[in-house]
Amino acid sequence: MTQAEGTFNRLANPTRFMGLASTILPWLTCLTALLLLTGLYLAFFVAPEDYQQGHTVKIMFIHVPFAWLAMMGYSVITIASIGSLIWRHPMADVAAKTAAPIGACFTLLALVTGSLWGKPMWGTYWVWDARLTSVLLLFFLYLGLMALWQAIEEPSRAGRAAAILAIVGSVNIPIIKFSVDWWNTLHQPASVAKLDGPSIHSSILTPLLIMAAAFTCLFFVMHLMAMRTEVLRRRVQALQLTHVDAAGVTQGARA
Amino acid sequence: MKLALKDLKCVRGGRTVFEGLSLNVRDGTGVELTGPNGSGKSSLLRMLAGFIPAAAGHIHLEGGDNDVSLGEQCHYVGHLNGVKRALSVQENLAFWTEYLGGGEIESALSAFDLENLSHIPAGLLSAGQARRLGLARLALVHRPVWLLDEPSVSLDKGSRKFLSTAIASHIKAGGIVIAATHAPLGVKFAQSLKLGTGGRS
Amino acid sequence: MKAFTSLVARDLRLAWREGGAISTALGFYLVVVAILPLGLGPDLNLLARIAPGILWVALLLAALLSVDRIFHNDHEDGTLEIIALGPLPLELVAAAKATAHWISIGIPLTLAAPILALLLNLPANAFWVLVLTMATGTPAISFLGALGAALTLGLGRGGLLLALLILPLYAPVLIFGVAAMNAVITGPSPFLSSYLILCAITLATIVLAPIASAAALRLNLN
Amino acid sequence: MSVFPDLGDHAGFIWMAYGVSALVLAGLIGWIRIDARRQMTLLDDLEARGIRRRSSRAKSKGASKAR
Repeated sequence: MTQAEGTFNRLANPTRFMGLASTILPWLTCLTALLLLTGLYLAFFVAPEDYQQGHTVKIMFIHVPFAWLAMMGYSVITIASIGSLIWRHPMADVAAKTAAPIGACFTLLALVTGSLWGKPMWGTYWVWDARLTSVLLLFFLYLGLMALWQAIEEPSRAGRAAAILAIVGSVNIPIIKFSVDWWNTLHQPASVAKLDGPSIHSSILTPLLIMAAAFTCLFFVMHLMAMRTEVLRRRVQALQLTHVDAAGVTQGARA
Repeated sequence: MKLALKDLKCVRGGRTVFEGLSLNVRDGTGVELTGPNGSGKSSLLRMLAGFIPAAAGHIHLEGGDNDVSLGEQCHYVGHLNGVKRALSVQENLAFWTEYLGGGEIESALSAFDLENLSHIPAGLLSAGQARRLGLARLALVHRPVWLLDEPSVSLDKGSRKFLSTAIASHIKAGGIVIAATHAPLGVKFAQSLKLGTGGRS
Repeated sequence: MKAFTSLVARDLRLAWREGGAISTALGFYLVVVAILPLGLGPDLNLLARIAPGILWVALLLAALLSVDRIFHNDHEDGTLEIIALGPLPLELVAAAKATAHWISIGIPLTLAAPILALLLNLPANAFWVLVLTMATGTPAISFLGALGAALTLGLGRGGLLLALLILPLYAPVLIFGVAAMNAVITGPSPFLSSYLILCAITLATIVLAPIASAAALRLNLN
Repeated sequence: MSVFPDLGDHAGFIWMAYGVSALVLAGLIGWIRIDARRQMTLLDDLEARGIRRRSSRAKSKGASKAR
């Protein structure tokens, strides 16, 4: 084992991670709550209504962060997957596995809030707008990853298979995005108002950024919690395995 | 030529199957692997073939071809025959000749007593005949190392003779054979390795 | 190279002998294309307008039916282990199997498409594009399908899972395949740009997908 | 309705968007917590039966309490 690998392993050691998570989590949770409250206050009581979109601009304060986290969640999975394939470290597997459902939830919320915004703006819940369509395809990639995790029983094998799929997906995301954009410009004259205007006033931008920061923190709070649970789950499985083995030995001795 | 295994460790599904396994096999000798189910006989053979990465330790074929992987210098015979039911016996062997490179189909057929069946679709063969067809690969393409996992399964007494003859002549010709068996194969092996229930102390 | 061609030749021979996959895929293709007008109504103008989309989507579904078999049989009867110990790296094994799938399924589906296009009243000037784009796009479908098949190898519900994993990845092929056809039928966008992007996607897939497939296969030999 | 800001004609959509988001996120957090609880009880149960990891046998009592 090389020096660098040793350091990496020590940092990513499950026991060490559990300690680190317990230290960070309370602080991060407080920070999340603080940011979220500030963001909500600014969004509802301070931010002016947009001259084009009226009060519905308030949906943007959650929709845009959700869309951002949908992308970020997949990036987290990709990075963890690369780590898992190269270093074969179980913590990278844990990180990739637990990020998937959280990212999928944010993706789903981005879709739902997008369509709730679409109804008053465009008069319909769903438009095949380039952005919504590519987020929808991203959602399918998440579903595929989660399904693959679920289908393969052995954690290390499931982790590697999901890592391969995640990396293939991340190579594909830009291509999918590009092709959906192309498809959209072909089929739709750009008459629909874009979700984000080019000029965002600072009174809208500030709450947006704060909300984005709040939800990003929330993502990591949930991710750390889920990772901790996953580590516990693996411990339980390992213990059950040793239990089975111990039982096998005593039975063998009796026989 | 010498196959050297040093401090091998095998982990399957979170369990340590065996560790600290060292073994040297000289050319012209064979090793018999014994041990109860789950003791890692199959895992060791699959590890040698390169299917399972070793959790620790090294495997090296001294005096082998350094340009190709160890797996490419091995014949691996597992529980499955690798026989295509839709192809005839002859066609099955013809594909392996082409794909694995070289070999005389006729001599492989006679080595495992399949001459009369060569134009029969493999799907019609009995279990023992299909097994012999799977084993005929050994005689078809020359590879220095043979990894055999329960090779005599579903072979009747008469057929076993063909197998033991093939193994004996391979050893005599300076090959290496590592075979996991429950039943004796009728060949004298230079070494015998008994795998315990490692990791289950 | 000899190993590569012998593997492709063997797969083609097996596909020919066993026969089921090709006829099932062709039959499914026909049924899907034939049943859609029952849902959409017999308006030939409407059908002509959406024919490229219908033909492509049905082709994807028909191809999906057969891709999960790409490695399945070899895995089940132990051939894959022997193939893995051959002179061909697993990347090229995956490429060979995908190539065989393309020749045995992709090409027949491509050739069947113009006949089905008659049912949908596809404009006459679009027939050659139909065949051209499908001939260009189907290799990508086979190679991505092989990747999905390698990932879901040995799993119980492999087929359904495969569809979920692979269909989103097919979106670019579908989009540019249909876009190239529509460019000829309705314009005004240029045919060449869509078609060249389709070519690029296929080429990139042929190069990259076998690498991922080989990684997944190694996992399954494990 | 003085506490709630006036959101104009589309108030329903805005509240719905925020409501659904709150619901989904709360559900996700709840699920993560329930899952954590379950693993904790399983682990405690196993330890109560005297099954411990060899590596953590000495300090397992402390580790299992760290929630």
